[in-house]
Amino acid sequence: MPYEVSTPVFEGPFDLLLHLITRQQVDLYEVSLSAIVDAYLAHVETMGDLDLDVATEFLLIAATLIELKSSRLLPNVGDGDLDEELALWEERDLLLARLLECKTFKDAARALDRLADAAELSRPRVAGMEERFLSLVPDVLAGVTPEHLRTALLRALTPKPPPPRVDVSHVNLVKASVRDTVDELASSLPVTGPTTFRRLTAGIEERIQVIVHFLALLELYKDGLVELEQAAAFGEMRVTWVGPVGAPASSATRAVVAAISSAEEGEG
Amino acid sequence: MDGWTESPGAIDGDEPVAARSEDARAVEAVLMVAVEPVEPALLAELLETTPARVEDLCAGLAASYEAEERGFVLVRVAGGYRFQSAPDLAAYIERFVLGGQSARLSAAALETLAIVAYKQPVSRAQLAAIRGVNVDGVVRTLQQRGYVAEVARDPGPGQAVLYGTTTSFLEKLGLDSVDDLPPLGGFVPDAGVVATLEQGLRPNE
Amino acid sequence: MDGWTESPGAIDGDEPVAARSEDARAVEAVLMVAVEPVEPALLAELLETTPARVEDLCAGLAASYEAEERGFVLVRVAGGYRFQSAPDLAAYIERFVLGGQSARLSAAALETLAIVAYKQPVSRAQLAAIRGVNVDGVVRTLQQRGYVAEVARDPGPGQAVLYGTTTSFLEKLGLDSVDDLPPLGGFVPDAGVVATLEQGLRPNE
Repeated sequence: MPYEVSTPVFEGPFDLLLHLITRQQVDLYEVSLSAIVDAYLAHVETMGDLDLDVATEFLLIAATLIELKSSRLLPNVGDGDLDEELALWEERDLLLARLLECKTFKDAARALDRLADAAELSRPRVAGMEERFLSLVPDVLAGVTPEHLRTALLRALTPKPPPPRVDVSHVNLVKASVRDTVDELASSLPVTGPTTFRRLTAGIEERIQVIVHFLALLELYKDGLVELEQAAAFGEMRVTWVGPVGAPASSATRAVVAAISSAEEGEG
Repeated sequence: MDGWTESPGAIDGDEPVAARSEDARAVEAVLMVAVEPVEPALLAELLETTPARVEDLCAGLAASYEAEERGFVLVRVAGGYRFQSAPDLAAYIERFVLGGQSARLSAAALETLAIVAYKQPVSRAQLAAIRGVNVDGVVRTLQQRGYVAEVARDPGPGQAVLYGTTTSFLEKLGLDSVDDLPPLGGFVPDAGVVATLEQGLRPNE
Repeated sequence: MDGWTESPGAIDGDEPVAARSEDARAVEAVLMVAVEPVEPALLAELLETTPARVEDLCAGLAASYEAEERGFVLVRVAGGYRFQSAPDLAAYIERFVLGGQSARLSAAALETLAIVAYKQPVSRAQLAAIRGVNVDGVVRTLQQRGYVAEVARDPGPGQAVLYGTTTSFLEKLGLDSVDDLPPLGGFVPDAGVVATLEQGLRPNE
């Protein structure tokens, strides 16, 4: 399957993208894109209706790549419709955020590997009890019937309940997805009234989280739920809720439709 | 560090230092027969003392082994204390333990494991979305190796299986708890990388 | 006892840290991870030295632990050396065995034993994968009890030990053979568990 891009150096489309871009070894637009897009689309096809979430993500990426490619082929497309260009930038930022996340975990994986290597050097003692204490160890089969054993097996084969909540505050930031943030903003913005991007992201330290907020706003903008105004480049961005006050339309549904239609346009 | 190792004369002297209290000796004895890390709370119960004192005793013991350059160390792993061989003697242990090294994880498995570790509980769909590839095979491998397990079901309509890391994972990495993972923030690409990526994606140039 | 603690130079010649020679440290490391007593001949082979020197090293170590009033001792049993808990601390070990963790441990042990019984032969890695925790200690306990034994080696590259139940297991439950265990009926285990059982023996992809 063309989808399985795999060499000793990189694996999978994201890695390919990362590799190509960060090394600047290859002209992204001329060499790899069509293969990647084809692979994505083929993969989405094989997935069928298995997982809409994943399919949506892939479609968004594919659409972005096709847009990028077509804009490369038609250098002045930027002079065209402003909405289209905005949409292009939005998808581009989404792709950027995904690449950043992917790279973050690649580096984290390398750190975990180093930890495992270090831990491997030191082996635990598992010798256990000396014989003289063995008689004290409660007999695991005392009073146990074959039926108890069967019950124990079924218990062992049943997924365990969630572990006690661990403190993962240092990773929570990345946890927030664009969709979660969309929902969050959709419920808070109608109440807070007009605000600014700076105010919305005040107190957020992680860059990815700020990007997620930005993408969430673009998502809401696309759905016509907020107005965004920016007087000058790098100026304050004003955010005004213009949607209905109440439950917002499902942006996820619209995103799918938008991604599919732009993918078809790109192919045509 | 305790004073005792620095002045060896004290060992056979009149009053053994605090670390030679019966409590410290009991900790050593129990850890010697334990087959998995022993929680401080359990040691405290056995010794009829407080977990905080157990932590002090263990710290004192660990420091004394280190100061004496013993061939073993006392470490805190997966929520408890246990004896381990000293890392610098790994070559001897490898020769001694048949088929010592556990098989290495592939890059794909490691990356998936990293995402599970930092984002748990997490579904396969979320993993696939981040990695950009199907992760079913990799998740199965991680489950088989015992590093990842089903920890919950998504309460949402799909009831997706959610995965988390196991105590085997903590032991594999020599960590006391998930909180001891290196902060993910440290791996977020710096401005230079972001700029490069951004440039790579710029449509018209 | 030995010269070391009183005049550390004595054991290994002129070097004052002689007892901390790599050889002595290696002996400590190997004995710490060993499950059975280790014969001096094997230690000598690992250290590329003579059994006589190994005996000297072990005697020196044993004496040092005694002089330091450690909670563990180094003893010679069954033709080899091993660490044990100090005899005067047996009361703590007894409390440890009977105490708080025994209920938890026996639940874990029963589940593990059930998996071995129904799915034998099975490797420790498979058991760990299904239970989501390291099972080395539990398997060791079950082995010591005589309910579980090594029955084969995985023919694959890892040569993993495969475990099965013993005749004393069957006797205890009053069964003629494992075929007489109650059938699992319509229970369909989770797909991940099935995959673990079916493919767990294969090495990492």
